[in-house]
Amino acid sequence: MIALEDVSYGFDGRLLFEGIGMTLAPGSFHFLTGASGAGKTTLLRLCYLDLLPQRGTITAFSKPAARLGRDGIAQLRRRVGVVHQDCAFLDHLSVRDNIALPLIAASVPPEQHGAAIDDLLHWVGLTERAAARPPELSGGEKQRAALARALILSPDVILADEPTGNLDWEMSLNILTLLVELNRLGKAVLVATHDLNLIRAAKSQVSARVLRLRQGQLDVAGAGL
Amino acid sequence: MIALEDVSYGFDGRLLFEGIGMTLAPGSFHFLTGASGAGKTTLLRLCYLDLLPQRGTITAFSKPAARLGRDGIAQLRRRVGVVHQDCAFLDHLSVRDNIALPLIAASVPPEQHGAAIDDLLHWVGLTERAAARPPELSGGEKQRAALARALILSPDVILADEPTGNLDWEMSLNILTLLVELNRLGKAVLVATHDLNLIRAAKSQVSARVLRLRQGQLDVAGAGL
Amino acid sequence: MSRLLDLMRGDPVADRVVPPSTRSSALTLIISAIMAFLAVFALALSLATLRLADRWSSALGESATIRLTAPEESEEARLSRILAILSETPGIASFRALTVEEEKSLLTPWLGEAVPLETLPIPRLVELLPADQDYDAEGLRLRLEAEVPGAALDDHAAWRRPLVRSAHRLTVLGFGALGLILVAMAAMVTLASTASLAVNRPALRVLRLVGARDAFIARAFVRRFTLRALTGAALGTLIGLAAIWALPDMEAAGGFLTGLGFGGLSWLSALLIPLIAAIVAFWATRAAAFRALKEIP
Amino acid sequence: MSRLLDLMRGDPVADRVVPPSTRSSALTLIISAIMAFLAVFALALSLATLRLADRWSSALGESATIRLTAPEESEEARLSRILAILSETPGIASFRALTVEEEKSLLTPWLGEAVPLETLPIPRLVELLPADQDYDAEGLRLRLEAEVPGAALDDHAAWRRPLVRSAHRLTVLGFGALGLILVAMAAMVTLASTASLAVNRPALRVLRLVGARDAFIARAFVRRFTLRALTGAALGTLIGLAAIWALPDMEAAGGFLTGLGFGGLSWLSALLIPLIAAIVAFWATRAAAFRALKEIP
Ligand SMILES: Nc1ncnc2c1ncn2[C@@H]1O[C@H](COP(=O)(O)OP(=O)(O)OP(=O)(O)O)[C@@H](O)[C@H]1O
Ligand SMILES: Nc1ncnc2c1ncn2[C@@H]1O[C@H](COP(=O)(O)OP(=O)(O)OP(=O)(O)O)[C@@H](O)[C@H]1O
Ligand SMILES: [Mg+2]
Ligand SMILES: [Mg+2]
Repeated sequence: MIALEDVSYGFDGRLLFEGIGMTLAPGSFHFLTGASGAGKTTLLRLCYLDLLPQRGTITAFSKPAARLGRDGIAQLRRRVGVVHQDCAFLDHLSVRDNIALPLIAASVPPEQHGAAIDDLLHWVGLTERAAARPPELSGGEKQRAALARALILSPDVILADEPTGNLDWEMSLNILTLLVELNRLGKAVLVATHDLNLIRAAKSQVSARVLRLRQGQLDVAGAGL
Repeated sequence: MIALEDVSYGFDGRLLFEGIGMTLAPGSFHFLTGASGAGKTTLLRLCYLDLLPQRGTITAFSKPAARLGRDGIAQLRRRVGVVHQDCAFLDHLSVRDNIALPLIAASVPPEQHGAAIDDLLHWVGLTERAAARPPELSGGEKQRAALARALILSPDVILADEPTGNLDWEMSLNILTLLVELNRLGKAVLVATHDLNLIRAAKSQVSARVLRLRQGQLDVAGAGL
Repeated sequence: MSRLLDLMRGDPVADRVVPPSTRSSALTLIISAIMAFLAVFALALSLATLRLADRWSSALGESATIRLTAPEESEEARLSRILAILSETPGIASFRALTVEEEKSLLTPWLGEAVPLETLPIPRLVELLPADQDYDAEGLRLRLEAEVPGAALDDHAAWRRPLVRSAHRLTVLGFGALGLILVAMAAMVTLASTASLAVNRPALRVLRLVGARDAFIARAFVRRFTLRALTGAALGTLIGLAAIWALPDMEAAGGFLTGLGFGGLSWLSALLIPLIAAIVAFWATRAAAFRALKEIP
Repeated sequence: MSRLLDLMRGDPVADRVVPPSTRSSALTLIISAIMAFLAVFALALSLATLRLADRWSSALGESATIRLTAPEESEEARLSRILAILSETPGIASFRALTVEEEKSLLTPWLGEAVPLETLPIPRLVELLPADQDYDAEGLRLRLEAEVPGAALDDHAAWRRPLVRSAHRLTVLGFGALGLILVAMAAMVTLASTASLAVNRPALRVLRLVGARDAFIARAFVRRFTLRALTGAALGTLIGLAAIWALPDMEAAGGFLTGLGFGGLSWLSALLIPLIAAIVAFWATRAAAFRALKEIP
């Protein structure tokens, strides 16, 4: 549903990657690895059009990204759920309202919010903290809230940037199970992570492809992992 | 050098832990584990007096914390290096200046900054990114910069909150080696982490005690880990 | 305007996405209030000087007198010649020869009742009132001297005219100050709302990231700031009106200088101030919001 | 003041910890500039009306006249009685009997040169100038009527006095506006710097976490804001002075109304405006900084 073709990107003239291609098809499950600073977050930002490629083309839901206006990008983001590495929230709203934010932005009437939020809060174990403000959350709770927000509009594509960086192993496996389940429903999932154990655990549940960013290239990591 | 005695703390009346004790002696190495939301960050904040205990006493460098004024707390923090989980920086300063911030705050003349900063930048692998602003750093680069800032005043106590949450395994081991080396110099080190592999790796290098926060209590995790 | 009214209705759900009352958005309210307060005073001052000028110009009049002395020729003939000249002179509203009784009443303050004016060769006087457009006093004086022996123009209103002119100039200054204050208010409200938007940049980014469209985000902010400017300016205007109303009544005490109060219904014009503030805030915040959003992908 | 000067010197390293020119600290500069600009105008207006009042009161004078008519008793005796009464009346600065020549010149506008005043029984006139404290005109009138037959007080300056009083009242209003503007400036500078501190709260927190003492942090912020308010107000004052200097010279045109310009060295008083702004900003930011820091552990 999102395809990168021959894409190059770099900050301040320093090219991070050159001529890479990637396709997130429905039902596909990808892991993205690479050293710290390799460009994982940057690649994800290209996928949800937070950055536009300096060369190459990105196609999102069969439309060329360059031809989407600002409103087109907003529409696109409602179909792509993103767990950001830095988990930015609106600090004046409760956790519950922050999770509902995509619904509010998409002008879904408040009457239709209820059930989906409660389910998600339960899934990520934040039912008790639903009334807290984001600055009062622990690091791991923030990540889980960010995941819930990414899933609230049941998007077709799920991009997660280090979703388990601050979570213990048990919680990480829970999250992974949730993502695998969504993937089985036909959603495309891309998880950027440096946690090789998580990737190994996933391989037993789903046929995931592992992409590795190295020296500006995107390689498929062999079975050796 | 920092000792907690019979300390209780909780937010909004919800007690997180009750009557716990802990001593960070010179040359000691502690790991702090616990589920997400157990109170690891909160315990660390108590250690550098960002929070004051609701019951019990904290002694820092042989002085009762309750009797330190605001300036006393500032002085204390120059002897305690903290890697915060959320890595807050001054966004208008370069990475290099952010790492030098404790020196500036302690009114160390700029002429004496040079060598220590360069060494640390090299150690954490940020020499190339020294001129960048913090918002331009990747997640892992931020964590490494935060570590460098915590170490710049060569503090007697080092508190690190998930210092490897966004780092790949190789980089994590590098950081661990650095912390172990500092510990050998007699500094007290406390690392909050959920990464059991890291703890296992450390055990081969140093005799570390593993503390676990569970159900409001601080237990010493057995050798079973 | 209809857009403004539409805005006031608002959408309670969308509204919540804007962080409540940050310090710099409270600033918008305070600035609007203070500037509106000052504007009310400037307006009152301008209106007062305007009334003052009117009153002075009507109270003091602008009449001039022509004096006819030294009986060389028949007095009546010369008098009719003067009247003929006056009727030809442009810029004179009316003129007439004073009767002996009128002249006597004019002289009484100087001479007292006892002097037998009838027996004196007192000069005849012709009073003239210039029209709005001043007549050429110097030209008239020369012509009279040339054509009517013994006739002298006494332009004794001349010293009063600058007074009225001064009052008019004060009015212009007052309205100028009012304009300055309104412009300053516009500038500061614009800056305060821009500052508040800059502060809320992270919030704007979060909203963009969850798929909110620009119009949605802008509307919430614009509504907040327009309401704040309107509230502030309305508050300032009300306090200003109350303060003026509470001032000791100068009219009674002064007599000549009209009080600072608004005459009649002119206080209604003060109600324009909050409206102007709201319109300024609306457009300023709208422009600032779209500008801020354009920098966020 | 010495603390203020100390501050100006500053510490280039410590200064860098304050985020540069955020929008709301730029606001401090703009607000100071605009309010200083308005203050200069209010000051100029106040000084102008003050001079106006002086000029009116001296130009129009405040003299009154006592007229002595109807020779019942010897004129000289009655005249000396009037002078005696006047010397007893409080609130009169000076008085003298007019000579016949002076009376003649007063009457000329009315009667022309031809009337042989010497032959007429014209009344004697005594001119009196009241002191600053007005005398009791009504009391004097009654006393004269009772004690000196044929003497009448003509308080012909009475209608002018309210004019002068009006000018004085305008001056009071002008200085009142000036005060209001300065208070408003203080309020807005305080709010803007408080807002800026609130915005920079995360930066304050980072500084506290790395072991900076409160005084260190506060100094950097206070210096930034004091300089900003001083610069803004100085800029506004200069622009204001320039604008007034550039105004068409009304003095030449108007005559009666003095121009808006500062007379002589009075423009130096405008230099107080930036100083006041700086002092206000210093204390406001200092208080706000320590208040903000107290909330950060
Ligand atoms: N806005 C920016 N301006 C300049 N350089 C940037 C910017 N954002 C990221 N970079 C740089 O680009 C490189 C890649 O950053 P990116 O965040 O994509 O890394 P990453 O693979 O996600 O690393 P990590 O695992 O540490 O999160 C880093 O060196 C980073 O410093
Ligand atoms: N300022 C606060 N106000 C209210 N509750 C808070 C506040 N800070 C933390 N909490 C709550 O206290 C609990 C412990 O938080 P803490 O950050 O110490 O957890 P943690 O052990 O560090 O977790 P993690 O591993 O996810 O970082 C959490 O449930 C959190 O929501
Ligand atoms: Mg990243
Ligand atoms: Mg934590």
